[in-house]
Amino acid sequence: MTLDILHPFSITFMDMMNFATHIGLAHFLLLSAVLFAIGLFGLLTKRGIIPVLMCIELMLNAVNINLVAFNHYMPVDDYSGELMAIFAVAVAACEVAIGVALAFRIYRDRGTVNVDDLNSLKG
Amino acid sequence: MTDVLSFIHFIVNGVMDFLVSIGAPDLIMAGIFYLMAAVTVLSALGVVLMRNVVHSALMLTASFIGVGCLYIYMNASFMGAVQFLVYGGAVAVLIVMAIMLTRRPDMAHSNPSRGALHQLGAAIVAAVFCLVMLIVSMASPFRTEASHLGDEVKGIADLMLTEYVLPFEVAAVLLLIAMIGAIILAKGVSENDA
Amino acid sequence: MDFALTHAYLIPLLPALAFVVILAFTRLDKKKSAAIAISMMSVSFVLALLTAGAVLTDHLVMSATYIAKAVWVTIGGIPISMGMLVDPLTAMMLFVVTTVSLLVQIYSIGYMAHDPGAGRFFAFLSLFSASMLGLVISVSFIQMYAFWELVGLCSYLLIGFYYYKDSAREAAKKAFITTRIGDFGMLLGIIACQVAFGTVDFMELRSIVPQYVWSSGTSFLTIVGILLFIGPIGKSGQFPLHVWLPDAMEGPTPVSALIHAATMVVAGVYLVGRAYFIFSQLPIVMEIIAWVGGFTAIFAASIAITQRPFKKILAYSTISQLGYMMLALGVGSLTASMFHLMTHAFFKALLFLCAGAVIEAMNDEADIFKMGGLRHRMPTTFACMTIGVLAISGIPPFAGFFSKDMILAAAREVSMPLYIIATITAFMTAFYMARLLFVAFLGDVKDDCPAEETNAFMRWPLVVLAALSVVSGAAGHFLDFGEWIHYGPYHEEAIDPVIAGVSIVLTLIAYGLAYEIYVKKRWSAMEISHRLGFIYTLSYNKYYVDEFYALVRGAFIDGLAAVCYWLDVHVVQAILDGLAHVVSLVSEILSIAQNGQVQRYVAVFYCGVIVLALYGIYYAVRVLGILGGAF
Amino acid sequence: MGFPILTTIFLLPLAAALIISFLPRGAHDTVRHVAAGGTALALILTIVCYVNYDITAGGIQFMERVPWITDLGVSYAVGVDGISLPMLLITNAIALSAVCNSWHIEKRTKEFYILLLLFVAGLIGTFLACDLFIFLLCYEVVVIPVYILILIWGSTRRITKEYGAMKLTMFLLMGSGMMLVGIVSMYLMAYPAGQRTFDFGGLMLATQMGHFSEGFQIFAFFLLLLSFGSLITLFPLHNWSPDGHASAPTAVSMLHAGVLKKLGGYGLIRIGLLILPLGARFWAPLIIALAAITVIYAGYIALAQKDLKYIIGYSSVSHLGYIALGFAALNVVSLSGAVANMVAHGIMAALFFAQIGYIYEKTHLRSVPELAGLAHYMPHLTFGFMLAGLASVGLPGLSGFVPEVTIFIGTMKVYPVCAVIAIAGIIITALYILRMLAKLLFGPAVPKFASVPDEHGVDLVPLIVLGTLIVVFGIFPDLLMGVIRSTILPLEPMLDDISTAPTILDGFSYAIGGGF
Repeated sequence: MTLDILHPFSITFMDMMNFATHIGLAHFLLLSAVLFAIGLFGLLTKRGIIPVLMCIELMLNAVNINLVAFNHYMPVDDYSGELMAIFAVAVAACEVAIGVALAFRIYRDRGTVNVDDLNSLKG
Repeated sequence: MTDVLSFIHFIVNGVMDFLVSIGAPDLIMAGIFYLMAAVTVLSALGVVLMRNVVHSALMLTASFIGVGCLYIYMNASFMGAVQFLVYGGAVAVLIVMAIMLTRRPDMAHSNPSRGALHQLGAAIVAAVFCLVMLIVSMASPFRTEASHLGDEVKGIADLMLTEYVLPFEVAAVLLLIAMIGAIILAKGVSENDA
Repeated sequence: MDFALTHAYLIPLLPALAFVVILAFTRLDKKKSAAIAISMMSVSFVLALLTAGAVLTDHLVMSATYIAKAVWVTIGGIPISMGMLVDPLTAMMLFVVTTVSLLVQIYSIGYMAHDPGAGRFFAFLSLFSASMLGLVISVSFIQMYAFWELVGLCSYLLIGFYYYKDSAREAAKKAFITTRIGDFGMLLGIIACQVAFGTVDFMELRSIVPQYVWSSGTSFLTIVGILLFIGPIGKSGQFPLHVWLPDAMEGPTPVSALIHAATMVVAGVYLVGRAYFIFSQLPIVMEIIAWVGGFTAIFAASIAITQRPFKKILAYSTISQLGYMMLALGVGSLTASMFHLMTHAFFKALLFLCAGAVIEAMNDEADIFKMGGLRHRMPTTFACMTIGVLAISGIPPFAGFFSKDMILAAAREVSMPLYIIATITAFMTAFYMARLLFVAFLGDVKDDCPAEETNAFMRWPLVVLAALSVVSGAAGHFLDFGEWIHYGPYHEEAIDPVIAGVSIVLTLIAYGLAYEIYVKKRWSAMEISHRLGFIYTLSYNKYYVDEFYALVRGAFIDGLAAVCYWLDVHVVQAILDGLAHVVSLVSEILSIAQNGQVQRYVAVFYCGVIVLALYGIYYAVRVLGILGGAF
Repeated sequence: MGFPILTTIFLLPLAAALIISFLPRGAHDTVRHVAAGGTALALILTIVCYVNYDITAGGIQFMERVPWITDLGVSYAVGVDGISLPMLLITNAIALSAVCNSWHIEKRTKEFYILLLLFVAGLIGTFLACDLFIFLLCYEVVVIPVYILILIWGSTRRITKEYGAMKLTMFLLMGSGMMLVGIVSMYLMAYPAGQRTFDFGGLMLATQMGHFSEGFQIFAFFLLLLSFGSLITLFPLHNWSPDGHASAPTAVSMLHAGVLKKLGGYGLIRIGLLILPLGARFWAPLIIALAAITVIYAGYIALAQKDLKYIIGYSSVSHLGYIALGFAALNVVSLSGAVANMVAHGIMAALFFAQIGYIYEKTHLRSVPELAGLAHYMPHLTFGFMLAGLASVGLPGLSGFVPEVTIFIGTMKVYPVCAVIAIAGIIITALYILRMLAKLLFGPAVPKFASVPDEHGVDLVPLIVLGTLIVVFGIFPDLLMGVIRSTILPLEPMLDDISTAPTILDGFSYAIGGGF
């Protein structure tokens, strides 16, 4: 059973070179995963509300890359994937607008934009 | 002259053939991808690691542009244009505006992070998540062939106004609501107006 | 005459009706209430007389009874009947109960004239009589138990009639709970009967039990019999559950008369008599009954000698006489017991009503040593009282002589020790009754004595009862009481001259002794009590039975209750609260994930996503067998 | 199908609640009248039902069935038989009494009555339901109003009302959780997919056809026992009830002691015995032992109490032990007794709480040492207390006597020792009831209570309604026992069948070895 699982990784040097020089779906997925993880890390560590927003934007971008890449590389017959990405962009634009407005409002009401201070979710 | 030209042509052809035979176009395309991917990822890291929030915002814009280039790389030039306009333009401006409105005295440390332990935890979560996603990505079918779908803008427009007309309208309404909401939130409603 | 038999159910029903009517409509009107109660009771009395007549003319005997019953309720296939069983025993009881009840109610008109709650009193009195009459005509143990409990309730209500007095309140409670302990045993016995024989109907049991004894022996039935006998121990004030009876004096005196003479306490004796077909099969139980009765008789008599309150003395005398009746039952003479029950009902009612008259005349002063010379002030009462004392002491030709003699004779036949106990008791009875009479009525009138002769309502019942006390014994003896009421083969009992002689002589000696001590004051009562010291204290304090019970109650009831409560709060509840704490502890731990900051939520969320994704990979690879396509 | 009388009874409190919710906030009197009218009408219809119930036919009558979620086999099915009809009767009688007893509540009257009527409707629904889904639904409807009612209108004494309310709700919810698992597992085991049904008759049929293995029945009944056992307050699971009583407003106490706890006994018979007979048989000795302990233990605790509500609270725990005893003896006599005692005790306990509630409302005292000599000024109240107390003691001529004797006869046959222990409870009952009554009502007059008015007008409604039931069922017990008999007696063959089945005393291994 272990062999089965490790099968994808039992690869030769040529396989690796081939993979490195022929850009395909997997590369974009890898890139998207890394970008998403970076955004996630930022989301979890940032104190300010605006950096958090920025990190969310990063994560959204990662998702959009996925959508477009799938549309491009998979055998599909229309542009649904890109269309989804465009919808995502629209929603993200709304989100940023509202997020910034909220940040501004919170700053005005509380004089701070630190996420630490925003714990009213705790009962 | 023709001889020379034909020689040169021959040489060039030979070189090209050579280059093609050793896979140079793929290499060049790969190089372009790596370059743009590096720009995107490094700027993204910059967003997270910069101490000054203004620098973070700049880095974010760079990352957006990198992603836009990647779209164009994938023959999604319309998507790339949207990316440049919406993210590289509007969102970036909005965020810079927000930074300006909520500015603080010491801009050099305006993008604080949490404590080391917290960062470690977040890093572990992010890393494990990344690893899992990498595994999933690696397990995906290895495709390098692009699908040929014809004119992009026309294709998207057709879809948008036929099959996805309802989500399109909803998105329009959503944008309107977001606009109104943002205005109300930012402006504030006094108790007397209610 | 058939009318009387078929409508015997009216006898208990009419007083019950009176109870309902009075309680619903005329509660606040004394005169109307009394009129309703007494008129209903009179009709019942007439019906009881007619019933007795019907029994005599139709020659109903103990083995050929009149029964009418209807199903009251069917519980899961077992029919429980209510109805009426008329035989000579029933007829005698009906007659006694209605007579005494009627006289007591008439007496109460006078006694309760100034009490604002008289309407209520007559209602309860009617219910009391109704319950007792219902008990008397019962056809089954369940019916008897039902009315038995109702009798207990009425005694509770009536003893506690002066509810504003703490002592009355406590006495009522004590009466109910003490008899309840007896009821517990009785109920067990009844249920055991039901379970073992499938019926609790007297007539059915009567035919089943002998066969059962013949086929299966008496070991199980002995247990049933003992359990059943616990009920009479409680109700009839036998040792050790006699403690409620003296306290029951807290009620109005007519109630005491009713409880002690005709209702309540004789219910126990009656039950044993009614279920004699069971008890007589069980030698061990008979022995127990006889000895409990004998011991109670002498025990209560020895207490009565030293008591001072008028009614207390009579109360202990009742316990003692009930012991006599039990003794008679135990030695196998149903006739003697029932005969004594009847005569005792008359003379004890007489004595109590006299006591009521005296105590009312003395403005609620009950201590006999504060009375004296009352014969000058209350001659009628004195005369009646004297008749009562003579009757209870067993002087011929008064009623007590015949019945007591019969008991002594029966005891003599079976057991010498019991005979001796009974004879000593007779001696003591004569002594303390004489003491009561002499101290209260003879001697000089005290200066501040307010006593006057009572009014007519109270006087005439005394006279009637006195007459009954004189004639009932002789009538019973010469009209062959035993021919009608007996168990097993009937044999005529003549008066044994030796036994009668001994008891008469002892009685006269007791009279003389009491006369010398309390009238002539030849020996100082004080000095005697000092001389006797320990025994006197013991007797005066009723052998500390009450104190013993208080101790038991403190330790085993209240103490245990406190322990249980402590356990409930500090163990059961603590365990539950502990569980709750464990839950909240776990939730504390789990709520680390939810500190109110979005970022923590996000982190937890992604941990969840990771787990799901890993499971997805596992599922894809292991279950679906999909392997990566990247290579 | 004629007039849907049961649905009407079920909907009347809901309709009243709906009307009340549209009344203006200040119209307290109108609110009260609507609530009383709704419950009174329901009571009258129930009496009509009771009178028209065909005793010779027995079984479920007045059946109404409307398919609801056909894919899951759920239908809206209501009907009554000889077990649920008396329960329905006392539910409505107590509901009317509770509404009238709460007449003087001025704090958020509207919300109080809405919640109370919801509570009542839930209770009615559980007794009417012939479909376990409806049963569960109504049971859940019961829990939430109780919590809110205690929290807002409750009182704090030894324990806070928040604590009492939470404990009660936790126990009820735990019970409903166990019940849910049990019922769903029955649902799944009864038939293969596609034919499944929550219908009560369908599940009984599944039992008769042997679709439930013995091991499964033991398992499922254990879940039901945890749930219904805590409802009828069997020994280790009893603690929530007195605390709940102590913190609850009177109306809730009345319905809680009178009806809600009886739901446990009802469920044990209706679901536990009829659908899982072997499971019931297996656990019966355990229930018997716990019941005997409960009777004595709770009786003793009641002796040590000072607070009136605690006394009656523990007293009802003790009395419910008799019901558990009657249930677990598993013969027709004891089962009739158990059902009858549910009715008798329900009326009696409700009457008790109504009287206590009245005193508490007028004097704000409910501790026995603080009260004395009430009989001098309050004859009606005294009458109510005496009636309830004597019924509690099991006096013949009142409703408690026949049921108790029936239970004793039924139990004595099979478990004599535990029966004797339980019968000893009648002494303890007499002790604490009489002590309480003596201290509370009798003794010297206390002038400070002279100004407390006696019950009059609408305050007398509980006394009249419940008192009538107590006396009528006491003097004519066959009115009650006849209806019960019509349903219990046909169970005899089934009870005989299971009487030889293994019990917990035979050990787990045997039963489970034969089952799973």
